Parts: sequence; structure tokens; C-alpha cells
Amino acid sequence: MNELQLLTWARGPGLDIAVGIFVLGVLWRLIEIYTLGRKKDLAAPRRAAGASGLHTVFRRSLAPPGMLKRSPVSYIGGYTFHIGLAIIVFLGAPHILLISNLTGLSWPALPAQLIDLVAVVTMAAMLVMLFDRITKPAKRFLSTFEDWFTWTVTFLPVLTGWLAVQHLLLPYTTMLALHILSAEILLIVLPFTKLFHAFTLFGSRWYNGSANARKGVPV
Amino acid sequence: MATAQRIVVDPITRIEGHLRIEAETDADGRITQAYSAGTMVRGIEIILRGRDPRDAWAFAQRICGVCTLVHGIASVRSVEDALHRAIPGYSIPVNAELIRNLMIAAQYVHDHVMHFYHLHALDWVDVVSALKADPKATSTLAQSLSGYPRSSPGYFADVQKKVKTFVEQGQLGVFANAYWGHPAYKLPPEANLMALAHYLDALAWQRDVVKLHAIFGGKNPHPNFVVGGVPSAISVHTRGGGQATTALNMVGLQTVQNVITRMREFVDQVYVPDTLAIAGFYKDWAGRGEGLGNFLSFGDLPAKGFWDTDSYLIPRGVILGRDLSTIHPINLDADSEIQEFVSHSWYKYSQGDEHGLHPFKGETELNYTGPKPPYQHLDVEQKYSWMKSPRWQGRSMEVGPLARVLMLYASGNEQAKELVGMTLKTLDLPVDALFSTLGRTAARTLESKILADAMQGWFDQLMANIKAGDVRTFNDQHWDPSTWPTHMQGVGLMEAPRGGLSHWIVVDDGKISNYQAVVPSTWNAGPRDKLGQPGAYEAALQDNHVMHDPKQPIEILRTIHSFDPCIACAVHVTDPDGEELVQVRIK
Amino acid sequence: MSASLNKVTQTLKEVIDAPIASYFESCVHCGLCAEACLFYTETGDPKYTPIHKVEPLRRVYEQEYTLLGRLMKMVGLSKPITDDELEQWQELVYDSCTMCGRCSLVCPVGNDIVYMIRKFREGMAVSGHVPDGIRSATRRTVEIGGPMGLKWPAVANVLKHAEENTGLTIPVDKEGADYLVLLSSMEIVNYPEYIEALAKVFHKAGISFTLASDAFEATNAGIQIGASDIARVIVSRIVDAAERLKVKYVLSPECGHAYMAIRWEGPNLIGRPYGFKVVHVLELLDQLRQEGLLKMKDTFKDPLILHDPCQIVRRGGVLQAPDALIRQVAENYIPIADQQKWNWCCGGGGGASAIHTEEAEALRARAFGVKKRQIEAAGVGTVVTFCANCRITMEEALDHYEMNTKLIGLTELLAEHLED
Amino acid sequence: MTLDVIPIHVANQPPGEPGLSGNAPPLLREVAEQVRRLLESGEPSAIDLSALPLTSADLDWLQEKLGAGEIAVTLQAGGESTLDETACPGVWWVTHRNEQGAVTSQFIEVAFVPELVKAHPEDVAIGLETLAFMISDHQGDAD
Amino acid sequence: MQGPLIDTLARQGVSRRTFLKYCATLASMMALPPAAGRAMAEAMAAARRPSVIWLPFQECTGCTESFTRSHSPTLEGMIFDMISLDYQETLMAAAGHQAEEARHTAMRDNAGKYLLIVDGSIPLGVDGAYSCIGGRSNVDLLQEAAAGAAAVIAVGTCAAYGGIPKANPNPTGAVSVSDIVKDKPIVNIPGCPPIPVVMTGVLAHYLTFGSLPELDDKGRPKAFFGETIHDRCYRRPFYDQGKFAKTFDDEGARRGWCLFELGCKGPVTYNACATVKWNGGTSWPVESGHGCLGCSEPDFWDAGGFYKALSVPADPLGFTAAAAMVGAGAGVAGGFANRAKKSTAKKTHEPVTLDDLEVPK
Repeated sequence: MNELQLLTWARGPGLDIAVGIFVLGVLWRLIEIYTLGRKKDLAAPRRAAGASGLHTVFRRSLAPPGMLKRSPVSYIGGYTFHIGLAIIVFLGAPHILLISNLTGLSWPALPAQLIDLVAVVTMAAMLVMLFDRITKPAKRFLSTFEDWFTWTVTFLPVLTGWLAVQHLLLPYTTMLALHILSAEILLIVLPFTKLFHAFTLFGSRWYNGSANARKGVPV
Repeated sequence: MATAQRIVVDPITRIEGHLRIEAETDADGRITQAYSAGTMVRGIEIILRGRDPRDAWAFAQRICGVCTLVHGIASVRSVEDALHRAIPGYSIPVNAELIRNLMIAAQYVHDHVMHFYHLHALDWVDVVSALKADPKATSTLAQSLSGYPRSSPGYFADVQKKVKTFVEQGQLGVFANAYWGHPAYKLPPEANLMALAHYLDALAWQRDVVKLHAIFGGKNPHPNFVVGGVPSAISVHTRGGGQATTALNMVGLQTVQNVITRMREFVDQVYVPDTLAIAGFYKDWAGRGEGLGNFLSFGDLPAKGFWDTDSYLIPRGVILGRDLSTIHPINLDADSEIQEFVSHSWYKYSQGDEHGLHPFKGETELNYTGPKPPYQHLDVEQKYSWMKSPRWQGRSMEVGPLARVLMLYASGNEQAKELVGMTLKTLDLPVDALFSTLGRTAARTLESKILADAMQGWFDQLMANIKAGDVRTFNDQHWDPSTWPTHMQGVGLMEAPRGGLSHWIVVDDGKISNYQAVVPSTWNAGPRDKLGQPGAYEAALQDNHVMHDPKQPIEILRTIHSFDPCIACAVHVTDPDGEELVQVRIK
Repeated sequence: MSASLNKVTQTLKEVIDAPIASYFESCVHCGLCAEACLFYTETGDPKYTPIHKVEPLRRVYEQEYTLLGRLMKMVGLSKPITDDELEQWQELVYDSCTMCGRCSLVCPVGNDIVYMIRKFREGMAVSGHVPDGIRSATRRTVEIGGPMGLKWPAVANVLKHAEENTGLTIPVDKEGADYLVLLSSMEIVNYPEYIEALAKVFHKAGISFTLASDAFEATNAGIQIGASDIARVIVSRIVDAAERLKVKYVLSPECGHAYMAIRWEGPNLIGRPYGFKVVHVLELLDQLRQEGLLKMKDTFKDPLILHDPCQIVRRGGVLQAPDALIRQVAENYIPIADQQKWNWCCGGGGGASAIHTEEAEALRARAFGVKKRQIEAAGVGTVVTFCANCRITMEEALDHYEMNTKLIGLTELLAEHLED
Repeated sequence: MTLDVIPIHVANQPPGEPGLSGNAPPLLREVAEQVRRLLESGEPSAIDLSALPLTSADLDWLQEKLGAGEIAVTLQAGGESTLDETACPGVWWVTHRNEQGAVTSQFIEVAFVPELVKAHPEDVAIGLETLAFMISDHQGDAD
Repeated sequence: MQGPLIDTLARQGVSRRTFLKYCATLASMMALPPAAGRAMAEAMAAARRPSVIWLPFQECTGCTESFTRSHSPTLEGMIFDMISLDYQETLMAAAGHQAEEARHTAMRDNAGKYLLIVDGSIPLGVDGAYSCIGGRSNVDLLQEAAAGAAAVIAVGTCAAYGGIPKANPNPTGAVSVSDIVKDKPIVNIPGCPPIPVVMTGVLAHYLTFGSLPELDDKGRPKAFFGETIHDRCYRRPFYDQGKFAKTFDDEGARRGWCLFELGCKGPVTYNACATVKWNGGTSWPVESGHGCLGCSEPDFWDAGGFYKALSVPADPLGFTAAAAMVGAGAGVAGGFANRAKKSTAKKTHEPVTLDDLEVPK
């Protein structure tokens, strides 16, 4: 198996399997979770402005008052690397091409140099978050193997992608193959680890928001 | 005198691919039976199966690197034909057609010149005798034939000296161990020296004129194509800079013009005069080398679209029994017309080997029954070649320059009639002389002249289109396979330098489900069919060939080389399935 | 698996639903909920991280309600729930969690952790690992009538005093009254003034009200301990009385979890919506204020801050009323940073105040630190609040820190300055 | 520890005009030896001057000593070269220069005729061919 | 003093005396005795042109054609001055067993010193019967020729890595030269075909310096295969700015924008097309509007479609639909199991009593 065969496997069957397991996992877990259902709240609801499940889905992305001061690293680091990942994946030219090939949707891309810069910032933010998870008592206490594993699985695609475009460390063919493989591993593990919050956070925020909204409290 | 015996010539050199000729001669050396066998196969058709039809041209083109674009063009045409049959009105832009015509014609002229000088000439030109030539006399001979500037005594003396020192050093290289001094060489030393000088000039000339392919197709050999047109976008009219960034800018177009001019000069001043001069000394070869009498041409170089056969420069049709008065039409889809037989070929048809299959229903499964190498002789009663035997209405056919020139001549093309008339008059030979090795070789030259002249016309049209603002070179309407019907099939036809070429493609769900290529050298070099009818090579060798010395098979070489064989085309298009039994039934 | 453990798992299997599943799948272990929980911020001990408090619940969910979890269990790879683990968790789920709900408002992925604590307590209750204080309060509430073992005669006696002080009659078991007034034992015993204030206001507003001799107790230790069946028994008394007396409204007193129990958990406990409305006393007063029936003759001069009891404001939804009322009566009201739905808990809610072990009390004192800082930062001598439990807890803490801050109930304050 | 600690000192400034290294005079003896060998066995030889430690002053001294003979050959081949016979016949002073005129090498060649001056039979044969060619050309014009 | 070199120099206008003077000066500079100058001249003049044998196996003769297109050095220049091309089926005059004889004499005379050039892959199927010359299988011929070769130059991706005959499903069992010849230095010059001047350049390097050029891990000369096309492409700035041609004839294509989206494999291909260009530097595939096929990489025929960009799946996704079904199925199954478990838990619910609150004994 030489580099090109590895790359072709990654771009072919590898991607097929990864997307397959991803779709399978997402549907399976989503249905499994949300078919548990919840009992209807019989208490008389109270109306309040700006209080609804949907509001919470968006509002909860913002830092509640005072919290930003209490743990700026979590918030700023979190915003940076999430937004960074989104920019790289959805505004990087090669990725848009992949998306348009899979879904047919396409839109203009950002220049490659800008994406490189965003990648560096994203990696820096993730490293800060990692350091924070190691040093902050509450975070360290909570952390299980899954946290370190999911951090690595999310960090590798960005690192290998950046190294590939910069033609560093390994020849481009190999590094691109590693980049695609690491992204595929991310897709495969996502539905079965805490990365699934990418999907369930909407449900969670909505439940939280609507429960409190019934009591008239916009959270 | 030679006794009746069995001659084997393997490998046949100065051709493309691996050909083996076995011949039986009678007591006085006349060839009574001849067998031609292709001895190398790659199975590109199996490799093509299941792939994206838009990639097919790149694979098919690697069938042959000598006629290096014909299979590429036939392949893209087969996909375009399939799309045209499925989606009426589908066609490629005019500029793309003109560019393809220019590339095809350039391939013809380049290929024919290289064949004449580098592959065929050494059968007629005795290099050693050239060393005894008088440069001055050679110069007068050359200047009497044409105005070609490189004809001074000093020029010929220098060439002679270069070859003389080369020979005297004892390392003969490519000229080693040949048949110099064989009585069959009839040229005077001066003619040999002139031909030898032109052999070297042709090498330098060909290197320069392939730039046309480099500009339109990115490189030569194996220029690039794309289904739906040509990839070389014309950057002449872009606004806001960037005019000079693709090959087809003003510089590129001027280079193409220079190439066309250089091609026409070389053909007019060197190739045609040399052919006539050498032919003049070998008139006896007008009496042998054409046994079949049947000729087939698919026609090519369209003016108004691939599907408007009337606008073809070279007409499509069949000539039977050397009768130039009637041209029979070809029905491509009729099962009874074009068929491939495998009775003497190393294949196995699921329904038995005795009847032929139309290419759309073509399926080939390798069935090597030959001896385990190394072998001395093939059992010619059984199967003995990797090549199939294509037949038209059950008859063996010859394809190639002779077929095309006869078709042009018979269909009344003015330039063809004038050129053929001039040739026969200079050589003082009757029309029947065309049906021979000499006729075939002369036809190749005349054909080059016709095409070289036609190039200027296409180039002027292209420039006119660009001037009028139409720079379209590619139709991306149905580029995406999702817009294709689930099942479609098409045939891509073209006249390759070595003869009529046809690629038959069947596409299911956007993937190739069957791909057959019936190529010129299979028509010509194919073995016997079930009726025992010999192929064109075999019939040609059996037509009045007397071997002076079986050890030195120069007579065989002359006739075989006159077909300009391309065995890589012929053979690897048969697709041995090897062990796995993959049967594709066309529903 | 011992019988009780089996029952725990059974109970938890009943209560785990889609929200809990979604919350556990969303938690990214970011630790921000800890930053919002006073038990962590004041002690710095990571074990008080809210999401960690429901770890056993998570494991039950994983082992019972996910295919992979079940598979792991079958294969023996999963960690079962053990009795000593539950025993160890008692401190985390009761002593160090007042169910104030602040963590639920902060979690970036939207996990409603207090909802999970409430469900987990269902299992904890059944396991028996509950603090004695709450267990005995619950037993007393069920068997006697109230967490402090008050019976109706004692209550009637207090009412008599109140009638004497205010000169107003406090009707009992009067059918057809508008409001059925409920009282919490804390008020009856420690802050009888609340009853007098109430009578004055009702009289002033001309609203008919009554008490019910068989349903005077508002508190519901059942929901604090987390046993819904027991909570149903307790809340049904109020519902039956209210429906027997055909009242239009039931008035929930200045007590946090009481409002929570009767207003929000009640209908779900008994399994049907009420025939009557439940109103918190401040909602009523605010309504009267808006109708101009609550005029103040003078204002309270000293600077003060307002402590918004979690169960009423953040988790109860009574947001605007307290603010409007305090501005009406306090001249020098100083709003502080984390207030209303962002309020920091007094440290005693959710039954915690009833736990009188040494560690629990020390912990509560530590937890009070945040409130202490708020008071000192505002530089006030008076704190107004409207939950008896908060007042008890804060009084204990103020004594502990020897702070001479004055604590006043909001209704009581209003009553004092009410126009005659 | 440096070189000058070594007790032996070479007095590098010999008596006589400045710049002479004293190496030139012994060369005359060697040239004489080579001439004797040429006379006895006819075997030519050469001394590579640029390979010897001679200063330009030595070379001038040597050239002046050997004097000039009757023949001075200049060769145009990849720059100019001069092969001059010295006062004693058989001893030639050969100087090679490149296209830019810089001296690339100098030899004293002891031979009846320096190697380079001789014409090689091969070249003579080619010369013969061109001659024959000229003749036939001349013939052609004549008839 | 006569020999090929002198004739060569004579043809280039360098006279015998100039050559001798050059040798004398060279010897002097190398501090060799004058006699050494003459000896050197003798040796250099008489050098025999090294013998070269070109064996064609499963090939399309594209590499031979490409060889004839080289402009510096030219083919005729090489044949007359640099090498003695003793066996080349496309150019040699002899045929049949005379051709075989020519090869065997050359191999005998220059045993251990001749250079073996191979184009085309070697089939192993059916004991090599898929490709024979003179009745002998290619494997047999290769082993025989390689035995006496000083070095083997595998020309073209077929000889270097197996090429198109080895493309999936490799019906003839084709392998590359390095799969068979293990004991000889091999130089791979991949490409389909390789650039003309790259082939002659590597040959000239070996002949003039007598040593193999520095090779990379795939046996390719780093001089020509050290960098990727992408790194040297003149359209690279457009790649960086995100300016891509969407079709072969849109405004972007005419402006010469990057062809990444049309499947160009430049980034993963090591070759010199972008610098040396083709046919006398006239143009090269990308400059003429078509993406690079990646033809100098092993197994490029099976690297996903030529028109599929590197970031696009090599073949359409097959599992997604089925996976979705299975996923939904598992989800629903999980859901039913959960709801069943929950309802049984509810049904078997025993009301909690005060005693349950007591600490278990």
C-alpha cells in the first residue's frame, strides 16, 4: 500500500464507511434518546416575553452575566475553536467542494491563506482549552478518558489539514491521507461520544428553555 | 534454390507492438501460406469495465502511443455518440471539432512521415551502399526532385561522413545485423544517401511539429481530451488581464500556424518527391502485396458535426473485389455487418466460437491454448493469436491509407483524383497498381498531402470563429453523470493513420458495463476466421511473394511494414478475463 | 443486588426520560456548572460539581436505556450502582444541593441539572440514604400534618392571637371564599406576624379568604426528599380542601419549596390539572398594588438589599412582583449584581436547612459566604426576603458570622407600612 | 608552540638581483641532460615550468639565458600558443594561453620538433579528400 | 590519436590540436607529469560508446515515441555520439532472429557494462504467455538481459510501477521491473509517457558522470521528481486565492485559473512538467487546460476518477442509505426496548412508603 493507495482508500471506501457509520450512529442515537419521551407538564403555564425553548437554543450560546469573568478561558477558548472549526469546514474551498459533491449545495470560499490563519488560531484555542482541562480542578475532576480522546480526535484533523496545506513534516499525499483518515475517525466516533453534543445540545437547550418558559422564566 | 520450409519472423521490428509472422514457402521460395499472430496482450477493456466513461479516453488512449491520440478521440466520440443517441441535439462546439480535426490531421502527417522514414525506409534503403554515394551526384539528384533547401553537396558529404565514421567504429547500433547488400535493395547509392539524409531531417522535423499537440492537448505523446469538446480554453478574448495564461493565446495560435506551414513544406518538398523517387526503382512491388480486394473506411474529419457523415472529408463506405465503381454503405448497428470471430483467436465465446459477435454484444474471455513459452512454432490449425478476426458481412477487409485513398478516388474527390493520376503517370503504372504494397505506400503519402493542405482550411476557420468572438471549446451541458439516462450505448468512429477505428461503449448507471474496440490492425492483422478466410496481412503475403533467402525475410517485412502495423492497438484490445468468468449479457 | 438497590433502579428507570437522556448525551464535562454552584465556588471542592452529583443516575441511564450501555452491562464491562456509592452520594445530592437551579441556567449545552437532581432524589429516597432531618420532617408531615409536627389546635391558637392583635377575624373552613390561605409551619411558629399582615391586607383589599383546618400546611417535605408518592399524599390534602371549599385561588405563602410543590409539581403529582388557580402571596400583593389597593403610608428608610428565594423566583417564575413591591415600600433599596433569576442561594433550600449534622451546618456556613459578600459589598444593614426557610438559614449563618444584619419578610414589611 | 620555534631558518633572500629564488640555474643542467637523452635515444621530453616553484623573475632569467632561436611558431587553437626554439636547437619554450590571452601553462620541450607542431596523418588524409574534391570541382567547371 | 570523441569534436569545430593543448593544460593543472597529458588524450579519444539495449514488454511504444521527441540531447545526437543503441524494436533495421542475434552479441560483447532500458510492464499470468517476443516470455527476457546489465532504467510508469496493465483488475498479472529484478541498480523514470528530456537527461547524466543520479524512495531521480507539480505550478497563486475554474470553458478556465475542482492531481504528483514543460517547453497539460492525471505516481489509474477533485469522494457513497436504515432501525428498536422497560417499571411500581425512606438494615 503506497501513499497514493492510502489516499485513494481514504477518499473512497474509507469515506463511505465513515459517512455510513456517522449517519447510522446519528439516527440511531437520536431516535434512541428522544423516543424516551417526556411526560406532559400538567401545571398551568405562564406566558413570558422572550421565554421559549427556541430562544434558549440561541441565547444559551451567549455567556450568562458574570460567568465570562468567572471562567474566561472556557468561554473565549470555546467560542474561538468552535467558530474556527466552522469557518475551516464550511468556508474552506476544498471542503465546500466535498459538501457540494455530497449534497449539491455550494457557496463561495474564503482564500486559503485566511483559512490557514484560522486553523492556527483554532489549534491554539484548543491547546489552551486542553491546558485548562488539565489545570482547572473542576474540569480535571470531571475528565474521563473520553474527554482526552475526543479532544485528540477533534484536534488531529485540524493539525493534519494545516500541515498538509503547508507541505510540512510529511509529503502532501501522505499528510492529506492522514487528514482525511483523522476526519473519518472523527465522524465515526462522533455519535458515540460526547461529541454528539453537536446534535443533542439543541434538544437539551430546547427542553431546558421550554420547561422554564412554562414557569415564565426566560433562560 | 530454397526448399519448401517454414519461416518464422518474430519479432517483426520497426512496427508498434509484438507481431509474429509464420509463413510456409514452396520449393521455389514462393509463400503459399502465411499466419500473423499478435503475441502481447494487456486487457485494457477489462480494466475499463466499471469505470467513469469520462475517464475512458485516458485509458483507451494508452492502447497505442504511436498513433497517440486516435483511441482518445474515438473514446470521447463514443461517449458523445451515446449521449447524442440518448439526448437529441447533444453536440460539441464547432471550435472543438476544428481543433480535433487539426490534431488528427497533424497526427496523420507526423505519423506517416515517421513511418515512411523511420519504420519503412530501411526496407528499401541500403544504408551501407549510401556510404559509397557521391555527395555531389546526390545533390544533383535531390535538387532535380524538389526545391528542398538542404540539398547541397556539403550537406550530403557531412551526413555521409557522420554515418561512415559511425559504421567504421564497429558499433552499428540500430543499423546492426540488417540485410545490407541484399539483392532486393535496388536503389543507387545516391538515392540511398538522399533517403538517409532525409531520415535524419525527418527526426528533427517531427520533434518540432508535435508542438501542435502540445498546445492543443498539453503534451505529445498522449495529449489530453475531454468528453464534450477539448480542454484547451481559448484565452484570447478574456477581459481584465490573463489573456496570456493558457496555451491557446496568440503565441500558441501562431505556433500552430508555423507548424502547419512546416508540415506542408516537408510533405511537398521531401515526402512526396522521395516516395515517387524510391517507388520508381521498385515498380515490381506494384504487382504484389494486396490479396483481399475488399476495402473499408469509416470516414472522418467532419465539417458540420460527427453525426453528419456527408460533411466528412474522407467518405465512409466499403469497396468490394477491387470494384471502384460502387461504394457500399455501412450499417453500424446491424448484427450481421460488423462481427468479430475468434475461431483462431485465444478466446472463448459463451455461445461457441463458430459464429461472430457484433461489438455491442461483444464479450471476450481469454482462453490461451497456445504452447507454454518458450516455443518454436504455433499450431496454426488451432488458435494462434491474441487478435480477433473482425469481418464485414462475413468478408475480410483491409483498412488504412489504401482504403481511404481508393474511397476518395472512387467518390470523385478532385485533389485525390489529380494526385493519383499524377502518381500513376510519373510511375507509368495502370490503376490496378494501386492494389499492391507499392500502391499502399504511395496512398499513405498522397493521403498526407491531402490532409496537410486541409489543415490550413480548418485553422483559418478557427481563427475566423475566434475573430467573430466565438471562443467556445467545451459543452458542459451533460458533463454530470446524474443527467445521463440509466442505459445508453454509442460507437466512436474515426480513421486512424492505420485504418478505420471503432470504440463501442455501453454505459449503465453512469458506469462502463461493456467496452469493445475494433481497431485497424485487428482488421488487417487478424487471423483466419471460421471459413478459413485469411486476414489482410495473410492474404497480402500469399499474393506473389518469392523469398530470395528465407534467412533474410526482407520481402515479408516490406509488405507487412506497408500496412504500418500497430499490434499494441490490435492485441490489447482483446480482453482476456483470465481466471474470473465475467460474462456481460446485453439485455 | 439487594432489594433496595433493585427498587432504586426500578424507580430511576421510571423517572429517566428523553430530557435526561439528552442532557447526559450533551454534557461535555466543561465544568461551568461548578462555577455557578455556590457549594463549589465557596469550597473549591470539585466533588460539588453539579453534573457529578447525578453520576449514578447517568450510569443507570447508560446501562438501562442505551443499546451500547446494555451490551456493556451484559458483557460485564459496566460499573453497577452500589449501596455504599449511594450512601456516599447522599451528601452530594442533599447536603450540598439546595436545588437552587442556578447550574441549569448556566450550562452551555442547556442541561437542566436541577431537573436531574430532582429525579435522582426519587431513587435516593427509595434507597433510604436520605438525611435524618428531611426523613423525620417528611414522616411528621405525613403522620402529623407538618414538618414541625404542628397540629390544628396549635395553629388555631396562633390565629386567635393574630385576631386579637389585628382586631380582624381570620375565617376557617369558610366555603366559597376567594382565597384558601396556606401557611408554612416556619411562619406559624417563628413569624406569626406574617398571618397578621395577611389579614390586614385582605381586609384592606376586601378579599374573602379562609383557612382550612385540615389543610393549613403549605410545605411539602415529599418533594424535598424526592419521593413523589409521599409528595402526592401531602399535596392532595390541599387540593381536596380547596376543591371541598370551592375556592377560586389557593394562596401559597412566603415559602420556597411550598410554591414549587403546590404550583408546579402538584398537578403532575396528582395526575390532573387543578380546578382552581395557585397564586403566590407576592403575586396577589403586586396585583393589589397595580389596582392601587396597596398604598403605603410611609417608606422604610434604611438601605436594604433583596434576597430572591430560588424556588419562588428562579424556579418559580415570580420575577417582577418582588421587585415592584420592594420599590413601593423601601426608599433606599439597593439592587445588587446577581439578582432575580441570577440570585445566589442562601444555602438552605431543597431541605438542606433541615439537615443538622455538623458537616452539613459547617458546609452551609461556608456556602453562605457568597451572600455574606453581597451584603458587605452593598454595605446594608437589612436584608428583605420572602421565604421562611431562607430566613431561618440566613439567621443561623448571620449568627455564625456575628453579623447584625436585620432580616425582614417582604409581606411583613409591606404590612407594617400599609396605609390604615 | 608556533612554527618559528623550529631552530632551522631558511634565508629566503639570496644574493643577486631581487626576486630570484635560486631554483632556475639547476634547471639548465636538467635541460642539458634531456638534450643528451634526445640525441642518444631520440626520445623527446618536457619540463612543466608552472609545476615548479619558480618566481616570474626566475622565468625571465631562464628565458634570457636560453636566448632565442631562428624559429617562432604561433598556434591559433583555443587561444594563442607560442612554441619558440631557444638559442640551443632542440630546446623549445612552449607557452599556452587561453582565448582571453592569460597564460594557462608553460613548458620547456626538448624534441627535434614539438609534438603540437606535427600534423597528424588522419588530418592529412582529410586534407587529401578536400583536395580531391576541389579538383573534381575544378574539372566540373572546366567541361 | 583517433576515435569517436575526436570525430565528435571535429564535427563541433574543435581541432585535434586544441584537444591536445586542452589535455596538456589539464594535466598541468592536475600537477601530473606532461607525459600524463598525452596518455589522457589517448584514453578520452578512444572511449567506446556504451551499449544500450531497449526491451519493450507490455507497452504502447509511447515512451519510445517520447524518447524521439527529446531536443537536447537529440535522439540522433545520442545514437551517433553518446550511446550505441544495439537493440530497439521500433527503430532497428534487423528483424526476426537477426534482431535476436544483434541483442545477444551486444549482451555478450558488453557483458556487465551495457545499460538495459525497459518500457512496459511484465505479465506473470499464464507463465508469461500474455506477452512474448520471439516465442519467449517477457519475464524470461528481462531476467536474461538484466543479468549482464550495469544498470536498469525502467522508462514509463508501466515499467516503473506496473502502469495501466496493472490497473484494477490487472487481468494479465502485470508487475513492474523492480518486482522482478532485485540485484541490479534500477532507475525509475515514471510518467505516461515520461517527459522526453527527462529520459534523455537521466541517460546523459549516467553516461557523462558514470553514476546514477540521486533517487527518491520510489527510485525516481530527485532532479526531476523531487517536487510536486502543485508546488511548481504557475497557477498556484489562484489556488491560494480560491479562484477555481468550474468547467473547462468558463471565464475561470479562459483566465487560466486553478483546475483543482476539475480533478487536477498536481498536489499528489511528483514530476517536472510544471518546470521543464513538454515538447521543447511549448506547453504542458495544465497550461493547455486539462488537470494533471498524476501519471508519474504508482497506481494513479486507480486513484479515483480523473475529474474528481482530491477533496471529493473517489467513488459515490454506497453505504449511506443502508446505514441510515440500519441506524433508524437500531434507534427504533432501542426506543421500543426503552419504552417497554419504562412501562414495565411503571406497571410494577410499588408506592413509596415512609418505611422505604429508612436506612436499609
